[in-house]
Amino acid sequence: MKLDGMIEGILFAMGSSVSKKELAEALDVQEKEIEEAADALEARLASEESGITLLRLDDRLQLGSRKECYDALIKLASHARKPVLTNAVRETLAIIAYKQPVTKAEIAKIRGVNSDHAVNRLVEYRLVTEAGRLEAPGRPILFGTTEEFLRHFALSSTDDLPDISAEKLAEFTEEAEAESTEVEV
Amino acid sequence: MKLDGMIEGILFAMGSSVSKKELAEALDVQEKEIEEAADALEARLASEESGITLLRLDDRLQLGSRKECYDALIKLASHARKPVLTNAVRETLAIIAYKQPVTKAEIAKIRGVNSDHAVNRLVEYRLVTEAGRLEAPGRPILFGTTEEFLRHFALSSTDDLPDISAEKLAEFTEEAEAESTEVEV
Amino acid sequence: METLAFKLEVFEGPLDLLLHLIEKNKVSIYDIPIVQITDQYIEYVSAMPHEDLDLVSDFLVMAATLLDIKARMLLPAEEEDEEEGDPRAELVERLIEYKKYRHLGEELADYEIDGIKVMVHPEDLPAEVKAYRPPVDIDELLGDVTLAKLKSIFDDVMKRREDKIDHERSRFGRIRRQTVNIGDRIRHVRGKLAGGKKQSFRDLLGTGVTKLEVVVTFLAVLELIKTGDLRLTEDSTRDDFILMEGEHHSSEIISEYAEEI
Repeated sequence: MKLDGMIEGILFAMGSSVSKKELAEALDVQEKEIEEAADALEARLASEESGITLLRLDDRLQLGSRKECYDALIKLASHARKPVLTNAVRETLAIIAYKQPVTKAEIAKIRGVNSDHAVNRLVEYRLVTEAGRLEAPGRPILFGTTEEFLRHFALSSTDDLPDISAEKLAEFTEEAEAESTEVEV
Repeated sequence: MKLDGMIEGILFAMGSSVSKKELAEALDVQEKEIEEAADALEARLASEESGITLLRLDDRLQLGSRKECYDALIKLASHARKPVLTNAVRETLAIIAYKQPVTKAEIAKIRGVNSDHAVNRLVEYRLVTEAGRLEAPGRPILFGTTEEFLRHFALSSTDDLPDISAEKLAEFTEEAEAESTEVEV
Repeated sequence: METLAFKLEVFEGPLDLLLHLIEKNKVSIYDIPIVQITDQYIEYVSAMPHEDLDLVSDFLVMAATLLDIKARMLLPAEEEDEEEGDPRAELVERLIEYKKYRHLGEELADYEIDGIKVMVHPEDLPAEVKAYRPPVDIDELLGDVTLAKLKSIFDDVMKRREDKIDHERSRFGRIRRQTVNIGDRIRHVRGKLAGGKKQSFRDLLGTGVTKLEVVVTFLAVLELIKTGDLRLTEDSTRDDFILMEGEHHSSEIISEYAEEI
């Protein structure tokens, strides 16, 4: 293999930039030869429309991908980063929808686990947004649902959310009490 | 830029292997076109003595440095060298490669020794992975080879594994018989 | 002693050793002189270092097989089990099968020489690609979450919470500040594991109502691990630990932890 090919392979595997001096030592040639081979490599990559290009950073060399590839890369990346609705996020959304405006602390208390991450996700997805501050020590942020949330569920207001009936709530309480007496120690 | 250049740039930036399907989606072309462009890229890299080569790993593509660069590379980088396998481990790997999917018990039966240690090593090296469960009592784990296995042994697919031809088998047994006639007692 | 010269070599297993003996004696794999090979095999195994019992046992199993074949071959051939054929047949088959894979392993070594010299490139995504977040399609994201579903999720969460509330205490009206006692938590954890039961670490922490309770339960687990009363294994499939009684579990509560914190 010729020197330009060797440089290409080395820069490829290293990933980072490598100084001409280091290349000369590794390949056991003069720095001047590295310089010439780098020119040849650069010209070759350009002429054959390679998707890789040679970057020169002072006396260091590095390979990089060409700008023309970015759009395709973004498509690949966005595929990999498609958001998913986990159970934690769903539950958090349900709590915010019914209990809004509500603080992160309250959500955590209801779910029994820290839910900051889930709340942040929902804000990022624009399903949830800040809705003022609670007048309490530390003035914690209150969260509520967004217009996008209403639009998705074709609701004109959060008042239109299906009711949690009083009976249903009472039922829960009874059940829970029955269970708690059963397990009495 | 032509399609082969785009593929080259994308594979460079991703570093990891990318399936032809993902490439086709990101570049908005048919998989068949990706296949043709991959052939063109492979031929171009070979003809101009590039230090980069196209790896085919089943239906995935990846760029790698050419093996001729290796000696110069290890002078530059304290590269974490890939493990060179011991005989016992390689023997176990051969059984998995040719008989996959296969259980630890089957491997032990062929080798005549407990092979858990060797299998665990291979899993640790990511050359082997779980490939489902055998529908039998205890539902033992089945093992198969990975993409890293293909890379480690410079193969494009397990179909490229060296053949155990009928001739070769006959050779084995003949060899043994020939030896025996020589020293007939 | 010349016959034991090979004992220092490392064999991959009993089949590897047998093949070695067959090759060394220049005999046919199809017509193994069973008496001679068995004697040499046993001589080797008895000279083996016995530290690795697992390995030695695999060699001993083969010794038993060889002795069995030897015994059967010494029997008069016209006995009733004639239809079984050569007692060596199964062993021969295993030897050939093993030899095949041993050979293939060696073949792979040649491929390995090339494969390990190929280096791949670390991920090198341009900054703008890395920073890119795809726009969220809310309709797609919410998918099957209908209003009814949202309501039932809320119901479930609230029910879970209801289940946790201690209705005995809540009847007293104002709930007094709870003191959490590590001795109690140790007893609680022990109770969960009594009789060899297993317990999910996550579920155990989930039983704590207040943050303090969770912390003290955690401390109780640490203490029990330290004293050997509790042992834990990883459950990687569920990103959890499984707790169970350790070898030294005792029923006494460590007195110094009986005090409140």
